[in-house]
Amino acid sequence: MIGSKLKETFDGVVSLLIGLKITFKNFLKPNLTVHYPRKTVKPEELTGYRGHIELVPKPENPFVPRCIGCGLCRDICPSGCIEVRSKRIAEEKEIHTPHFGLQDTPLDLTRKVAPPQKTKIEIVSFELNYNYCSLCGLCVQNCPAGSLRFSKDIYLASFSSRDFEFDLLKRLEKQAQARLKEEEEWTK
Amino acid sequence: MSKQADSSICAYAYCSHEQTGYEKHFFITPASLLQHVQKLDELGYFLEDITCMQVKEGFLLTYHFNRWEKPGRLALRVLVVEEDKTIDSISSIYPGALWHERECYDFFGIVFKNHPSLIPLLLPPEMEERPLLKSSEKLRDLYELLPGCEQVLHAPRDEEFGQFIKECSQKGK
Amino acid sequence: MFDLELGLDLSGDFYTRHFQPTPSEDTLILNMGPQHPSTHGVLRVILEIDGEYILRAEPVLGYIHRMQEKMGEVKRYEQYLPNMGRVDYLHALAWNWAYVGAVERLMGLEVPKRAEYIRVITCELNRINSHLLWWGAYLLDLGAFTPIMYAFQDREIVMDILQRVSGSRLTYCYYRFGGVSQDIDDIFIEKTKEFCAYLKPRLKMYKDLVTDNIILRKRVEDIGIIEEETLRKYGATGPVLRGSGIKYDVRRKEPYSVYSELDFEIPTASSKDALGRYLVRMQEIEESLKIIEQALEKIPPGPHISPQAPRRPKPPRGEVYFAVEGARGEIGVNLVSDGSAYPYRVKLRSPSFSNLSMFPEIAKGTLLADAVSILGSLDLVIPEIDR
Amino acid sequence: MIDLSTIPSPLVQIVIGLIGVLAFVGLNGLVCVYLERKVAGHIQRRPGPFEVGPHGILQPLADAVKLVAKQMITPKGADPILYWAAPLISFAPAIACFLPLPFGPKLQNVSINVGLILILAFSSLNVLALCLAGWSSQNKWSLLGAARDIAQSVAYEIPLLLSLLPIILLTGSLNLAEITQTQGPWPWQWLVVKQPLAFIIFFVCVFAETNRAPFDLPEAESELTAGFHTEYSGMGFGLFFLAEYSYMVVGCALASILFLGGYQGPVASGWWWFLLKVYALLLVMMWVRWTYPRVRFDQLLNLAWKWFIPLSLLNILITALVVKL
Repeated sequence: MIGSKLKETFDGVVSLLIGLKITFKNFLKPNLTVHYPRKTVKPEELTGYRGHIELVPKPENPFVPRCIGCGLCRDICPSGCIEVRSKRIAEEKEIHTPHFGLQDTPLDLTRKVAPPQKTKIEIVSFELNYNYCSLCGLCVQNCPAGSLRFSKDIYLASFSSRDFEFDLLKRLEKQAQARLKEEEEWTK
Repeated sequence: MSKQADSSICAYAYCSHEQTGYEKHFFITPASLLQHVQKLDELGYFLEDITCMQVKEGFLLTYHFNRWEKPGRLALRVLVVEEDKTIDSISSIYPGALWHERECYDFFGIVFKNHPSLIPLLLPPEMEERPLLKSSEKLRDLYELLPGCEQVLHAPRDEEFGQFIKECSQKGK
Repeated sequence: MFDLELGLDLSGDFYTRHFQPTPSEDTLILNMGPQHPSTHGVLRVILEIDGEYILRAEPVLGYIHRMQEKMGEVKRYEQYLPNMGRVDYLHALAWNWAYVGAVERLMGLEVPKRAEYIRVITCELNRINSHLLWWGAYLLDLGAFTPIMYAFQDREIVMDILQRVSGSRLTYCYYRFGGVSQDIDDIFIEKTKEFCAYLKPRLKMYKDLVTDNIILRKRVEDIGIIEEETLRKYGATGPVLRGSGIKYDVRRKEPYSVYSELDFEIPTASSKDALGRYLVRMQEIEESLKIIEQALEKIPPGPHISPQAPRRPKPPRGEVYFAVEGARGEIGVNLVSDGSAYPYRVKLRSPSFSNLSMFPEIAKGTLLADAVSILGSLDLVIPEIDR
Repeated sequence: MIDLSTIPSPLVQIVIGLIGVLAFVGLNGLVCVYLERKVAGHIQRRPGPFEVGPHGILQPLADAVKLVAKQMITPKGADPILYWAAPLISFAPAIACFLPLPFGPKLQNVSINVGLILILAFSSLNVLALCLAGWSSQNKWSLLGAARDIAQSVAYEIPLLLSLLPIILLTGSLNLAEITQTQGPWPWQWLVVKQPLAFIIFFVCVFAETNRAPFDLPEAESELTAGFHTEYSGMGFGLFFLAEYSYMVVGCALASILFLGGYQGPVASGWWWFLLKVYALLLVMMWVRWTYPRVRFDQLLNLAWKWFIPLSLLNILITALVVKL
């Protein structure tokens, strides 16, 4: 009885000393903290990271998004934080003037001669209210045109919620300008 | 494995676990609830949860039971009519039901008789409205929601359950 | 604030008034929470204590109730997905799985093998994460400050791995109807293998530092003994149940996905006390590692999402129940569909809810310090209880 | 360092000494806060305070400024006199405890024959302060903390005293300077070699007396939120904090004087050896705090009554026999 009690006590003391040994070893090991403003996470560690969404430009024109204005992202968004507005604009096509022999006829033939008007969609605005976004990625996954992707803005902070209402078209424009500038510098 | 929900999948008492997650489910009368739960308790079932659903006919309370040893999720369904939203509390048999019943009371306003403290659990005590009640245009028929259960709705068959219990007790003990 | 005529104590709020003390002079009503450091978040327990002995305990819930079930009814099936990561933020993927699985079962949607394996791997990684956090937080309850930092050190690796495929670090929204949102790559596999190799010596270190520590042993041994009958009456599941020696695990009893193809044990402990639950969780981490290693070996090539996966599911009418084994116990999603794009009723069965409902019974007659230990050993996530 | 004994008038000597002690206590508080946070940080593999000053060296100063600037709130229903007297009662005796401590061969405020008794008597006053703080706060958690503290302090005062008796038997003196003198400069000449058990018991009791983890039950934040000082804000809390660190230093100083040869050390004896030993022991206390879980209340009392008191009695008996024979 006393023997087992003593053994238990002895084992207990040993376990306490082992604990001290482990914490001491850890004490000597280097820190793991990333000192944020001075050090940041390496970009390759951000693979797959989902920041807020941004628009993907067309390959030929970095100022124009691939977006076709279908509004699927807006519909599928669980938080309703995407707002897309687009308008159809007629593409200006030159009107074929009728044959000079017919010009004097009273009938208005211009309409008949002109080919059917082609329209294209222009995105008027593409706004994201990041305050409500839950980063589920449904919009990116479901975009039929592949016009959405996740940004890698990991260090996003502000004092005002207004700063998180993004105009993604403007953002695209800025990115395109930055890219052009970079290319220019590179060519120099 | 095409599992389209036609009328064959939910044949009354025995339904496929693959397709619905239940081994069996029974419609019983509110009056016989306590004695049936008592029998399940004797058979060693544990209470998974109690859920409620508003349908045109009233409120469908579903008691999910399961067993540790053998798989066998069992659903006891009781229909409570709109006019009389009361039912016996099973907390005397399964004290775990205390909170589930309070939750149903919170969300649907169903009153459980003989519940020791039927006070709001999750919602603030001063809240009057019952959030999970549906407006009449959104309500569906029970037939629509649980296809294949037509024949039992109007006449819950307690004897079927009794048969099952008898089988179980013969097999088990 | 004492009504002399009625003899009632009118101080306090609705719940304190409902919790009338027994007419005795020596007891004290103590509000533990909702901002108490060891109720983890926003649980409130009203205690009636005599000295430091607890005579009665009554948990008060609802402080972060978000009406998840109502949200399920007003959102379309796919729109409800991100909510699932926020029910239990510690084992978000299990809830993802429970909901996605319920919809798949309702629609009869086949999931590609590769997707199933990815789900197993990521879900088990998430389980390890959850158990590690529990471990750290539990020791914080017991007054040891350092282990939680070591646990976070390991959690960080898992979060990096999961971020790689799912994009987020805590509230994952990774599973989709019919698969997962993104395929895993070689770096993921490599990192996961590295992590498995890394965690094993760490677990040994944890054992030396904490599990064998005599102070911890004395704090958890024979504390909060839960009998089988209590567990059954309250419907407890998960490590709480297995800590009392009952071998019930949804992964084995009601196999879903590819768990039936994998070889792993269901750890149980016969001691029924807090130590039992502690040891079960520590062993479960090892079992999860085993599962991950096997799954990484067995993972077949193929699509990560079923080609038939609907963008906007409209499941046929009917009702399903889908259960998965979360870190805290059996997670159940009970879906009723009326054939439209919106669920008719979503019922979330959260394991912590049932586990916590046992607390008044177990805490009776224990010391305040032991109640903290018991509360911690139940591994509660309050958002999951309140939903 | 000045040689205090050259100052003629004892009154002037005490005044200068008091100022010195106050400065030391204040400075020690800052150093200890910094050390504690750094030790905790490095054990947990993080840097600890880092932003204020180089390697966060000014962080304790910033903390002190914050504490001084904070509003002092008296909770509703609390007894204001007792409530604000408690931190003072806790802090004042801590300073008195420093007076008889021999920091160096000539560096001692008051050389009295009952120095040891004086320190033990003054340090016991802390219980009263904590009890008052807990009682007067009108907070249930504080009350529980106070109740725990009284039981704990009463229990651990006994083995603390008993473990010192063998030292007195061996040296035949209560004067701390004399006790230091009886030990030599080398480690094998220190009393810890003759009395290892007494040293261990004493050191553990210091943990309990100063409410340090793993015996920090009166403030146990995961159980009692913050125990007896739940309601204190600003300098009220700051004084408790300073007092805790001062008592830690007193405890460690006693341990190093009685068991580790005080200011005597190899090569060159002097106050630096004393401080070195004291801070080494302090670091051990911090190290222990960040390693172990907290013990439970009844276990703590069991440890005192069932283990330490019998063991220290046994130790006295053996020592007495050895001394007599």
